[in-house]
Amino acid sequence: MKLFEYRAKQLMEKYGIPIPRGVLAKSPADISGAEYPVAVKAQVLVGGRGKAGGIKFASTTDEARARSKEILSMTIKGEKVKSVLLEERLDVKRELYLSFVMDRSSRSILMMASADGGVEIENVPHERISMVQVPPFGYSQFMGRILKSTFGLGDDQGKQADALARSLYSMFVAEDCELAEINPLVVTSSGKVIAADSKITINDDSLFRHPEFSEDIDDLTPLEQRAKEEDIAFVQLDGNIGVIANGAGLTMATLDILTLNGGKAGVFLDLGGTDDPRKVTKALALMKDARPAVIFLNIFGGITKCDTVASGVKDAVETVGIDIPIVARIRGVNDDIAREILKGIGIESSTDLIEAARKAVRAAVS
Amino acid sequence: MKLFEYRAKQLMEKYGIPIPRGVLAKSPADISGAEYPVAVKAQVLVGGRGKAGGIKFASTTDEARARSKEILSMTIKGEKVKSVLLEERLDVKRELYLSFVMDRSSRSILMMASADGGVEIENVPHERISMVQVPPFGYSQFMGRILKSTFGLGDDQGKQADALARSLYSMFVAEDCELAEINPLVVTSSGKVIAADSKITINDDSLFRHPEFSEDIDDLTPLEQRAKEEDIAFVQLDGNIGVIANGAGLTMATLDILTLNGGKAGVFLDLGGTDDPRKVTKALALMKDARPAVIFLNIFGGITKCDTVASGVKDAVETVGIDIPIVARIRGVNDDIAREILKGIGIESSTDLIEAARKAVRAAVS
Amino acid sequence: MAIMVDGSTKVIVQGITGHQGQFHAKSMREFGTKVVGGVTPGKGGGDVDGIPVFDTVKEAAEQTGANTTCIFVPARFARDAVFEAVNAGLGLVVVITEHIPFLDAMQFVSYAKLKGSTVIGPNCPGVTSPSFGKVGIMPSKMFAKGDVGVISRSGTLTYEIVNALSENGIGQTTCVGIGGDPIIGTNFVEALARFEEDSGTKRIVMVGEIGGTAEEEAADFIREHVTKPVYAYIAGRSAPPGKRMGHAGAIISRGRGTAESKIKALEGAGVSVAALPTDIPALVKKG
Amino acid sequence: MAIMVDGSTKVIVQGITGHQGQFHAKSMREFGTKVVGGVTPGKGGGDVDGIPVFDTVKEAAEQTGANTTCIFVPARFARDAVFEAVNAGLGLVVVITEHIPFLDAMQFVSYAKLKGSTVIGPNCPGVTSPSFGKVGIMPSKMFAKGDVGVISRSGTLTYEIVNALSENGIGQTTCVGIGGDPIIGTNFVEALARFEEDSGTKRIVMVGEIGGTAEEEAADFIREHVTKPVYAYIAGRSAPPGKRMGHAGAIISRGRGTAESKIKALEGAGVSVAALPTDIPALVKKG
Repeated sequence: MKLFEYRAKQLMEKYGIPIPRGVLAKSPADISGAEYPVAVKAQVLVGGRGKAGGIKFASTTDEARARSKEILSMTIKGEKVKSVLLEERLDVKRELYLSFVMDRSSRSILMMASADGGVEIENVPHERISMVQVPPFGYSQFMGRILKSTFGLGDDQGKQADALARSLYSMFVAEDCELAEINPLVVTSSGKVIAADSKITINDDSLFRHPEFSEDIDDLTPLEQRAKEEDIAFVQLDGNIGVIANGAGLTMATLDILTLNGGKAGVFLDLGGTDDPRKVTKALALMKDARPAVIFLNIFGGITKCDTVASGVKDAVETVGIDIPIVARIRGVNDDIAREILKGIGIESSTDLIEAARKAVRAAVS
Repeated sequence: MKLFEYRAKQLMEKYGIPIPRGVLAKSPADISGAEYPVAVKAQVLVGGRGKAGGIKFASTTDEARARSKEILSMTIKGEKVKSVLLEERLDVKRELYLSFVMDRSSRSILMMASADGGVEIENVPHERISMVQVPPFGYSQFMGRILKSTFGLGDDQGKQADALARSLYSMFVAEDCELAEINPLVVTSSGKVIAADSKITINDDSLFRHPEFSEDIDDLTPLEQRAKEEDIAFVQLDGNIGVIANGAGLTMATLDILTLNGGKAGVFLDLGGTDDPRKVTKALALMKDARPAVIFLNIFGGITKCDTVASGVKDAVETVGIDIPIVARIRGVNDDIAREILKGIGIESSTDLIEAARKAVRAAVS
Repeated sequence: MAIMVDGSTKVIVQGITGHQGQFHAKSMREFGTKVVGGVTPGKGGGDVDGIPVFDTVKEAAEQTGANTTCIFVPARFARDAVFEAVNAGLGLVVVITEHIPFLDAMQFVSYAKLKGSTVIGPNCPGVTSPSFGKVGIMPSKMFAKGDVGVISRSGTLTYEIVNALSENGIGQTTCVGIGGDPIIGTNFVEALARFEEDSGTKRIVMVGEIGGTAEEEAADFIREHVTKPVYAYIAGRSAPPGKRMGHAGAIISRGRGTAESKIKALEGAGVSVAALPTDIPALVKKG
Repeated sequence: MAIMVDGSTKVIVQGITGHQGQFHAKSMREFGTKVVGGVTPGKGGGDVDGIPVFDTVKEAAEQTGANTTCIFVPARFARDAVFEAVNAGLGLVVVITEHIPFLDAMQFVSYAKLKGSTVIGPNCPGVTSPSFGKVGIMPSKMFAKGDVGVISRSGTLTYEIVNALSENGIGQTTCVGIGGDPIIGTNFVEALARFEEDSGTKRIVMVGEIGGTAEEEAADFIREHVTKPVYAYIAGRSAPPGKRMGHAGAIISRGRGTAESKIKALEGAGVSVAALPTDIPALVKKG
């Protein structure tokens, strides 16, 4: 889960990382305590808020109140701004980049550092980024030396950067981060090294170790949030076909097949492996609320038996009341029983994936 | 360095390991605060104190004072008893064995556990000992399950053993131990798991991280202690030939050659790799105080140049005054210069190792 | 022959007394796998369907000669379970459990590598060699003996494809479900290397998906080291960036991990990439 | 040929601006070794006798193409120095430094193994291949080119023996000083395996000493895997138990690690064991 900037900074502060002094405000009335001149920053989880006008500056309380009001009324890339962070404006001498990130290829934590901060790291030339795989025994002194050299810092600021990186790494591990990014990492005119902007993503699978994040809100739609609570993999998309399949790969492949046949999925819903018809019923209830034009049910029965799914669908139709047409493709373990159950509630099912996909696409455009 | 039992127990207590209540006494007058019945235990670094009469029991203060007096006047295997530990007598139900030890073969820390405690682990049949290489990431829960199963404990005592082992491991790593042994690990009649006897050896090379041990005394002779302070590898042995060589392997080999030729070394002194004649001078001063019948100097010059050694010897003869005959074998870098220097102070040197060794043996018996 | 699971494979099931463990232990045995024991702390001395249960993997391994484990324990205990298996010297560790924190996975993958054990997964369906047995949860019925090696990040999609292969008379040496998590013990490259070495495997099918660069790395490896024909399908062409598509690892982030990039890399390495999963049998037949 | 150090070896020296580092960098270069750089934090941009100095191993490796390092940094910084070298991808890491805490050594040996780097030492004189170069502190003059591989726990004793071999016309492919500490990166078994594989090496001399069971493990390995004749000398027959004989690893503890046990094991594996170090050349000549 992504954290808002102010939450990320609270966490960093807890680990001793220097951050700008700031005040969080949910309304223009809340801004007391801010230090002037101040930066008013929209608290959103989408990227690119700066370009979208989500960061403004103010020298007085009146100005700050006005800017806060403006930003609090914005919606950035579909995300409503619910709070602003008012932070002291730093006297910036240099902007650097520092992050720790889970690295799939090397199966280790990667430290990334660049003297080119303040721009998106994707836009920094590869040879200008130092990448260091953190040894499994943790942060080691040599990493600080690499930082000092990458950033081109003197002894004092090199030490600050080293201490900051060590703390950031400690936080990354202790809080089960997937990403902990400081961009820009600022060197001020007075020689302080400060985390001016902060991005943190917490590993969802670790949340059992971090109940304190349960109150944080991820960048999920309300339906996605509901699905998460019910342990269903559910993603809202742009199209109008609601796809239910079992297994992430099969669900993705179903999306692709629909696309190849001229359709477009509006919901990705992976049932996973389940032997509980109630989970299927819940999935259909979610799907109903997502309002696709048609539901495409694609089941290859194995661990999840076809008749279990059919029973869940039947229950949903009978108790939840599914008012959206369902196209079904059923194969695998107990597919004959499943087809009978579905037939009983008026759903014809196919065994052929392409044929069924085409039928769903036709139903969606009609 | 080996720690006295009471020191080992202080350390264990610091890490939350249950130990018997006890009082350290350096004289029979110091025993107030002891809990009765009490065990009076000689604090020595040599093994086998129990068989030597170094552990006695008492039920009253008078008895304890008498037993303490007896033990404090003992010398066990050459080691004078300087203090006794008066410990509550545990109501022992079972005696177990638990240790962590540096394992050279597997290059890891080894956990050793056995249900057969109270005897030396060398005497326990191999198949009765559970050995677990601790993963590099540290103590993990499964090790507690192995302990429970090895010890044959129920849930409550299994949990105590697990917590105790976890603490012992933490101590092992944090204090740079080479050995941390609890034998016996006692289960009392009331169901408590307690470290009844404790042995700890601290890794000498780690002492720069643990200045607090600088006041502890190792099981070294006074001369060995002095050598340690001067960073010279020096071991006192039973014979009468004082061997000085450069390099541990060569010094050991020199001992072996003397033995094969009928002699016996009284001192092992390894100069190591040095380019400082003063270190050689200090080594000879030490050797003088060790009083061997003859000094056998065996140098194969490389990093340590032969002339450097010869200069140090010359300086020792002239300033310290070495009143013990020196037999020298000199080969390698600058051996010609070295032989000249030694000749100048009346020491004839050979290039042949065996010939020189025989000469030293003859000098020692004469 | 086969890779990872063969005639010498002797399996224990960690978490055998749980619902899933019990069900799949039986299913593995029915498939012909030598399931020699199970482990559930506190349940040692009992049995599950005649399979002896032990308190620790150490005891199970010592007393049964097991060399392989299949792990069903809950995510929060998984790291310890893998540590225990690797510590006991088991050479193949199949981790079915999903939702394991990636830092835990990193640690047990490192430990396994250090000790020379192979980890499959986590969040995977396991390994099946139709001629020898299965370790994991793949449905038993869809396999046929043959000369195709299958490697897949996806479970059900693999079943779909393997089923189609078998129906088309194309059997398998071994099917390896490497798992859908970002941090996995055995990746495409490592599985490809095993199939390349295996004399019984003549052709390789790989099923990839969006997220990460494992398929791109596989393409590089294929170009350099794989002489056998490789066929691929990549799921997720129509997935949007920034969204996790069911698998923890299936996410296009920071412009990396798109299906296009993977397909391009594989095709560049001479791999035949199917547009639809159902096209795989025809591609393989065409050769 | 040779093992570990050959024509492709390019060395950096960590701690090059120190007294020892500077001296031995020069000595290595004079021996014909390609010494391409040195590392001392804070001294980057300078040079030592014309050898460029870098602030980090990463920079040194990237800019010089180094694949080997020789470490002279003080004991308390050694773990980090090895981590840095392994992290930078150097394949051979020779650790001269002595008195390194064994827990530090355990960690860097594990890390190197995980990343596929070979560590020699700590507390060792290094590796010399007379035909190619030397990495470490062995005196240059005593070597001769030939077909004997030498493995030794001891420094000076090795010089004594190698010198005697050379004087008797018996040259060496490579001499490996594996170090006198209890925890070392490369042990007898690992070095024996390399010499067994090396076509240039026809005979192997091993110099052991009291402490640990590395020689006993070597004996088992020789019996099973080594086809070339092996000659050995074991120092410390006359050492008493419980005393560290100069090397941290040279101690008979708890009845284990005696010279007798080692000699018996080696003789049992068909190794000719010399009574005196000076007997080695005659033994090797006899064949």
